[in-house]
Amino acid sequence: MTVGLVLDLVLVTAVLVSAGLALFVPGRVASVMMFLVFGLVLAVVWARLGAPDVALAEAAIAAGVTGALLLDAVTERPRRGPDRRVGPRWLMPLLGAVAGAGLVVLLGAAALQAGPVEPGTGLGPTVLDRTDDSGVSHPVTAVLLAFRAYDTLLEVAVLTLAVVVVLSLHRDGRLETVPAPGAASPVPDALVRLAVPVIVLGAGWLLVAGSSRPGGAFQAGALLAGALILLRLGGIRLAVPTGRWLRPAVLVGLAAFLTLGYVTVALGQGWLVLAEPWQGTVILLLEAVLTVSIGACLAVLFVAGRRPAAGTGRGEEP
Amino acid sequence: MTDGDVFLLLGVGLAVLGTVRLVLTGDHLRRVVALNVAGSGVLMVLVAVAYRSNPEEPDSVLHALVLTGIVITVSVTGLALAMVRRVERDEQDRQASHE
Amino acid sequence: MTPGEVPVQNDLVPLVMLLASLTPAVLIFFLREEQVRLRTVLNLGGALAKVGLVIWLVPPVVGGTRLEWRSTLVPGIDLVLRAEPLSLFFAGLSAVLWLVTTVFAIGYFEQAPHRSRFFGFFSLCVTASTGIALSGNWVTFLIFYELLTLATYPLVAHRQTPEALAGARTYLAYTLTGGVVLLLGVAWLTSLVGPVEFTDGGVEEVARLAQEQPVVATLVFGTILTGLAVKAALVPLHGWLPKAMVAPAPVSALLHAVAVVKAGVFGIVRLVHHTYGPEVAQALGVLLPLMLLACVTIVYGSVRALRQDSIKGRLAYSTVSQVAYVTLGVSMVSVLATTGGVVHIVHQGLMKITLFFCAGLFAEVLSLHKVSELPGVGRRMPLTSAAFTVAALGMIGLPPMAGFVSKWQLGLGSIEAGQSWVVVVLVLSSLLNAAYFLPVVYALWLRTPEEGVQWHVEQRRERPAVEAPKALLLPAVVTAVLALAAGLLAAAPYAPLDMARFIAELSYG
Amino acid sequence: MSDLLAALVLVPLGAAVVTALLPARAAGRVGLVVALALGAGSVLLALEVGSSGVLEAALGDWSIPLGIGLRADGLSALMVLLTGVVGAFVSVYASGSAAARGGALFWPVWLVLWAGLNAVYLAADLFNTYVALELVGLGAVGLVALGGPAALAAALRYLFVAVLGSLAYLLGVGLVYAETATLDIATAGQRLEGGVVMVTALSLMTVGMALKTALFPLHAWLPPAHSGAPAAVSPLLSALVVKASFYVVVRLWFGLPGADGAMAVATLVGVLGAVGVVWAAVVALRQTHLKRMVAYSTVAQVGYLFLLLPLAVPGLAAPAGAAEADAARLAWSGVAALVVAHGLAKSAMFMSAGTLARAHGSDRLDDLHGAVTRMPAVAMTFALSGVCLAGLPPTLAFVGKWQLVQAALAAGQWWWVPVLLVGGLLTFAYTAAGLRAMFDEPQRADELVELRPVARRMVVAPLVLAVLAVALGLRSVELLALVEVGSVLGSLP
Amino acid sequence: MSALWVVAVLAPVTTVLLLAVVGLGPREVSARGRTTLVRWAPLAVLPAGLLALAGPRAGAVDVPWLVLGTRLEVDELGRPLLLLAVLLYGVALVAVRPGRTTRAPVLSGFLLMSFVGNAGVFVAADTVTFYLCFTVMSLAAYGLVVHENTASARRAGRVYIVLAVASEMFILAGLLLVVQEGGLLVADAADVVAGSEARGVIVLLLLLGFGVKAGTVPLHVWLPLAHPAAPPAASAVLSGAMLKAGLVGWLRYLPLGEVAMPGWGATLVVLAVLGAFLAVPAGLLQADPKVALAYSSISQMGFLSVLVGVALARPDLAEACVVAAVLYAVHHGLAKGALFLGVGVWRAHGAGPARPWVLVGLGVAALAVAGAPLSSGAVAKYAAKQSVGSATVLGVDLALLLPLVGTGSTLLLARGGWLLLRGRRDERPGDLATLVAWSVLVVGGITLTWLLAGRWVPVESVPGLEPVTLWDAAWPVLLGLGLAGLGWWLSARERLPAWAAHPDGRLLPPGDLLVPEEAMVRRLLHLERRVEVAVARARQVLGRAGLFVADRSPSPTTLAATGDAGLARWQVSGAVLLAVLLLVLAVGAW
Repeated sequence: MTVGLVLDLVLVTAVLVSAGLALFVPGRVASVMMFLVFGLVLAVVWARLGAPDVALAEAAIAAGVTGALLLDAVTERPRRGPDRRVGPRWLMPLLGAVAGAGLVVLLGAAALQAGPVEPGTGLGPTVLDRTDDSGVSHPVTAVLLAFRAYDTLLEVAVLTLAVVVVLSLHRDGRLETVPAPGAASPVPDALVRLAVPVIVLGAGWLLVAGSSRPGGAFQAGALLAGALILLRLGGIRLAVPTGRWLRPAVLVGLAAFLTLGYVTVALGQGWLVLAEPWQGTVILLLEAVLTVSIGACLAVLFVAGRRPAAGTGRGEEP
Repeated sequence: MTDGDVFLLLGVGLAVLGTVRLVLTGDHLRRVVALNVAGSGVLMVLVAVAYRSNPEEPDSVLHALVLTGIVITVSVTGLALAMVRRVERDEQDRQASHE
Repeated sequence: MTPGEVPVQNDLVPLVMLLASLTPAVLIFFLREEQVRLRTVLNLGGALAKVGLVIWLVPPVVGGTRLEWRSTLVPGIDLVLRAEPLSLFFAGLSAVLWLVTTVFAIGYFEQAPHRSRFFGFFSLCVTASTGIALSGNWVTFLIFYELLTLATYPLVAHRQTPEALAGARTYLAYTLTGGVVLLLGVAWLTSLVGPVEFTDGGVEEVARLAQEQPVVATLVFGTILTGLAVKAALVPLHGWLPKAMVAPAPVSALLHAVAVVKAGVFGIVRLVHHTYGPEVAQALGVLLPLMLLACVTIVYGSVRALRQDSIKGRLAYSTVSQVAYVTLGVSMVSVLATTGGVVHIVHQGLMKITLFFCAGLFAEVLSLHKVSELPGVGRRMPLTSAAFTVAALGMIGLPPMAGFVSKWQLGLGSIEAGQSWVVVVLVLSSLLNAAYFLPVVYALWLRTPEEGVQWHVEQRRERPAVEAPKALLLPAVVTAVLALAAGLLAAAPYAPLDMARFIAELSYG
Repeated sequence: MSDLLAALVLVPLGAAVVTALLPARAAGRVGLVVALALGAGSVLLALEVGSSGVLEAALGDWSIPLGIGLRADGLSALMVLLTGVVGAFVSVYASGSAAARGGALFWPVWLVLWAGLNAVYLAADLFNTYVALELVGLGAVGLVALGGPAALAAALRYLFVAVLGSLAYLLGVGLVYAETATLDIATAGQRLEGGVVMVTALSLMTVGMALKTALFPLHAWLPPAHSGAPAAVSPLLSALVVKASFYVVVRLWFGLPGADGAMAVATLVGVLGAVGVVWAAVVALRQTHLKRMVAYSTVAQVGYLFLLLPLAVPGLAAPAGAAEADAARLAWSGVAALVVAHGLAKSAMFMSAGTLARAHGSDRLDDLHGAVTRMPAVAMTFALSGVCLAGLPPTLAFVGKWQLVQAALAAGQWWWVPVLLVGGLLTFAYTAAGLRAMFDEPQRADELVELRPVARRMVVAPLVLAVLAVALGLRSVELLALVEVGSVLGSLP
Repeated sequence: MSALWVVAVLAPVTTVLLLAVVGLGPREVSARGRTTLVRWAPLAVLPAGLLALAGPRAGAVDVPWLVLGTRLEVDELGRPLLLLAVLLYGVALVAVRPGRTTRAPVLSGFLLMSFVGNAGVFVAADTVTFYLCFTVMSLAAYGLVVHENTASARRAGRVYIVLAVASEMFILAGLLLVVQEGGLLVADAADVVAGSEARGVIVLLLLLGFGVKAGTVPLHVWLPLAHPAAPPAASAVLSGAMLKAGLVGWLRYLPLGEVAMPGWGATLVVLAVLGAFLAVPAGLLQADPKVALAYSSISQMGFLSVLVGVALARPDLAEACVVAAVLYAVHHGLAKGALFLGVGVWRAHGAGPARPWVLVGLGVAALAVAGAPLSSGAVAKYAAKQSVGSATVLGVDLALLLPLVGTGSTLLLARGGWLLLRGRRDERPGDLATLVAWSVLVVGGITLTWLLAGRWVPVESVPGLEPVTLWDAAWPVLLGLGLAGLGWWLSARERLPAWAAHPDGRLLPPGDLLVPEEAMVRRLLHLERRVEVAVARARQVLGRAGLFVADRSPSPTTLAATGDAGLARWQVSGAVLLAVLLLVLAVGAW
């Protein structure tokens, strides 16, 4: 029994326990807390599996932003309202157990039989071979912003769309009616002053580093969002745009990405075809814009979830 | 069974666990949590697949896909939470106005 | 004559015939209520154009030419409109009756609301029956058959009263179900032998199917027949017909005379004579049950008609009975019987439309809806009553009215086909017909109106110059004259009988 | 021409950004213009595919499987065309009333949704399909949410369903990647050889997509979502959005080999579809609100589509001349016709229901009395679309149903035939129930609800679509030929 | 000659149409025009008279496009009858006087229509035309029967039309069989029937069908009702011409002389004899002279039917029988027509200056019917007796039996005359035209029969003036008169029971057999209603049972709706999702 195996067993157990608790522990607050733990354990698992980019993203986005969103929600309503149970008390757990066991067996068996493909035939080696053509040196970034830039474009669109939809829940699609915490800030002022510059710096580093090593616009954007949220919670209203700059900030990333596509087509190169020698620079610039926009988007998601001032909710359309 | 297989199974387990909880609970907020757990499970399957193909140099394409998946998940979570909170608020307001 | 010998010409004329009623239908929907004149022009223009086309086509088609228009519907299956004797025969009926009914309807709805809707669907209904007439294969037939169902529904429901809506619902439930069964049968047949084009004397592939898989062929026949039997109102699938009586008079007239029920029996003709072929069907053993069914329907419809006090109800059951004559005729392997059946399509149409016009006149002019309200009307509305009498006598099958000619042919045919017992059915039916029509005639002319009846009181003051609005009266008189003429001139060339015989002879090769 | 493929996705996205930034009125104008342009672009694509065959493009010039491929074969082109046409008409309809749109953000969300739909149809990549599906799912949820507080719970449920379905799909993608190490559908198809993994992945993805398509009994989310959405949204959801996930099912089953080994799954799915046809129609009959009835109708209609699997899957491995192969081709073209027919007719039906609800202030059947005389064109639209949905001739759905019946008979699976036929009857039954309410005329005029004025385009747009749905029944050859371009089943004789 | 045909057909038809069309005009114009038309209507039958005179020389006419192809021809058999029809209808039309007769234009119209049919029956050379004409006649006769529109007329009409339509149908069925065997042309018909396999059926159908018109027992019931109800002019043609149409039907279509059908022949003869004799007591018990006359007609038609029956049974006698029948038909038609019209004439002129002549005329006609020597009846009966020859029925020699019919007739006519002379008379003086026309009929009737017997009809011998022959003719009449006198004497002495002494038609109502028949029909209808009620009740019970079952088991729609409501709950649909997923995966793995 090697150390690695022990570590793995510990990890697996931690994952299962934290996930199990997050899912089944009574009480919302505990559940959310356990989910935060789950996110952190998961980040370790990603790192263990040789996926540092994913680990970073998990830490920043899944544990960070998602955690913040969930915490904020659970703070507003720590207990859920009355719920009608379906059938006898034992029915749903039993059903879940039976179905879950069956599914695990069936899916697990199939998953174990799947692959692996012979080394060398998959996409991984090809990516490694072609990374240099992409203008960046980190393969994951090359995949995200060069080989599969279209996916990323759509992904940004998904994020933007989510924000737009959340905005549509508010009157006129604006957030000015959401009150910012004033003097009674839940976050100590000092923490804000200390943490924000660090976070922003970290974000900048992640962004730049992304071209050659793990990191990139998404991780950086998540960090930026964290900083903006902290600032707003610290009482700086303008940290997260809610008025005139709200939509431009949210949309700028997608707009930039699309513009890049339009320009490449207009230049006769085809959609999103980046030529030497500008491609590296262009990707970096695009990532910068994306970072800002993703930061804004995630921050807006956080703000938009909060209760607007009384009587200012999105009313009936005329 | 290799270590990759273990995590593969773990991913499957998480996905099933999250899904079961998602569909059987009556609490919106916990659904969101369950959704995230299920999503993480699916992503873990992808990462495990990447790892299994070559533990030394896992498939970076899958990592990129997982990154995308994470961003999508957070988008969905943000939207879902906003809606959940709104729905619960409306319910509360309705109850309040009833009383 | 085998299909190979017939020169088939690709031609737009069949399509034009269809468009002659479709175009007014579509245009009329867009007219405002008050655009009376334009609507009338469209209606009558379309109707006249179609009558003209039919007249123009008859000589060449009888001469052996076939005009055809095709368009691929789905790969392997065409939409086919073909002008051949039987199709022209039916199209001619529909064209002529459409014309007179349009005139009647214009008079009938002089001040009523929703005229654009009515005439739009009315024309659509005629488009469908023209389509049915011209269909060159089963799929095309099916399409127009269903279109007919749908176009008729708003007409039946036109009054929008609860009774009208209930009647329309029953109508729809029956006919749509029938349509679905027909679809099943046609699809089945198509999957067995490929697309079936109507051919005089039957289709070869179907004959082969009947030989190789008699059970399947019988089942397919039964399925298609069931689908058709609903519209043809064969017992026990006739239940919708009396309920559809809630429709306005012109609709009932068209429904019973040419559109719906006729579509059903026309389909039966197509099935027996132009799909299976009479000999094949006979060998398959499907004709005897069909004949029995027709006989049961003939007698049952008449018996039920006896008990109806509502004029339209009585006429409705009479239709059930009379339309089965056509089925009876085509279910016997005999040129004479087939002639009789086919010619009854036109004859019954002429007579029944007259009766419905008259019923409409009684209802419109004097608000009379029941047989028991009719005593003495003959003196107040002599022309209407005369038209009614002519048609009623025709229905009984008395010479020289058209109904006699049909019955005569059927009788001769049944003996020729070795089914002399059918004569008994014919005779029984005639007796029953007499039993429910003659009392009406008697009441019209010989009984005196009950004291204090509204119209009778009015009559004493000043009798109007004409007994009824001309637009209502004229069609009734015209169709009555036609019903008489169809009998009196039955042996004349191009008379319905002549055409029917021509068609029947083609079918028997 | 291959630039057109990505343009069909990226242009609406750009337009969405623009409309999100512009003030409402200007956004409306831009939205409408772009919608019409997209409609034209879809037609262009269909013509191009129809005339010169399958179109392919690799984005960013990265060769496949490294990069992401876009591919437009006949089926894709047909779906894009359907989306373009219906989308354009619904956009025209939406421009007629702010209430019909539900809110200022209608245009950006709808345009993103449109982009997502096109992205699904043009994707040649398994993961790209996933992202596109998420775009569609979120867009659809967003549109439902525009229906206001009452629709929010439905939207939320829809969201969970959509994401859950996508996750199942993604897990399936993971399995496929584990087997093939590629995301390109065609390449994966070449590398796969069937087997348990393959079937499991396929089953998983099918259930996920079936959930999003609202296959019985996974349909409970649909009626509240589709009926609660604003007037201009319901047609988009019912006519287009459910088709995207169904399209993915088709792509998988006919793009990945080994599907013929999953006949049992195909039959099971077919059975569910068949039960759904009857079940949902029966439930639709008992609805008291028009839009809910129409929503249930969608559930029923979706059932028909899934009959494709049992009918066509045996033909995948059959030799060219076999009856199964013929049946497969018939089923393929039949379902294609049904998809288009349902798209056109259902959007027309929902739009007309929306117009009626708008004018009468409610979509309760009892409030719609007299609609036949007061809003004849709208009632006519409703009737026509009902006729089409019921598959009565001469509508396009009839063509579809005819082909399916033929396919069932050719495949020796006659048991689907009664379902097809009875389903049509039931469809017409609830249409007639709706019509009956509109026909009902109270004795006194003052018993009728006072009508609110509606824009003319809210009457005309659905009518045109309904007429189109009917008219295409008489001339569907080109459509059916289009769907055979690039089909693995080959073309009909 | 075909021009004559056209005129002969069109003249009456056009007149009818004109009567109808003019009637639609304004009241003034209508009245004036119709009066004129009615005045001139008798002329419309004259062209047909010319045809009769021309006889076979008029040739055949073919109208292939009319109905199913029409062929008309005046043959030896039809010629005298056509003449009879022309005479009778002409006189009847003259007797229709605008202003005196109720609704004279209508009566004229129906008479003319009836004439077209009636004459058509005599000259039709193809079966379809024959049937067409027969029907036209039957229907038009209905108009005649119900013309007075009294309660009794309507009852008579009802009975008549039921029997008429029924007879039409029997005839239709019979003729269909005939035509199908190749008997489209009347000339071929008898041959065809003789050779037909279905001969028995055909003969039965035709006996029944034509028997109604010919007043054969038991199908005669309409006669005693119809004749008194109709106006005298109508009764005259009904009895005189129309009954003969039935006879002609037999003569044309029964295989007389072709094949022996002793069974059918005997049956007919028995029925005919029964009719001939039973009509006498039935008629004697009536209180209305026209009813008595009607029973006389039944009796006479029985006589005629005997001839047909004999012809049917004995081919060797057939030819003679047919000739005798035609002769007898003409004689009876004219004489009976004169009597019926005489009823009207008597009522109009019985009190006036023409009274003696009317009495004489009536007497002459009555004697003719009875067959008194030198009368037309004597000729006819003589011919009949000759032709029957040695035929027997049930062992009784027909030649002995037939003269007794004369006795019966005498009794009936005596009774009728008695009733007539004592009956009511019109207040207004009658008009001359009717009287003249009637006179023509009386005179013509006698002369014409003699004439015909000599020239048109090849009777082997006409009765001579030998005493034997005269006695043969006279004794039945004398016997009848004697019996009548006895009866009168007895009733005058009150030696008879009241019902026989002063019959009022209640003991045996007109229509005799009809009464029980009607009762039977009523009972049948009642039975049917009871069945209907029972069916309705059964249906109700079944329906309740069905409801019961429906109540106990939820309908499928309810089931689906409840199920769907359950699915609407998140957790339920979630559980279903899991189940489906598990199922699909399991099925896939398996």
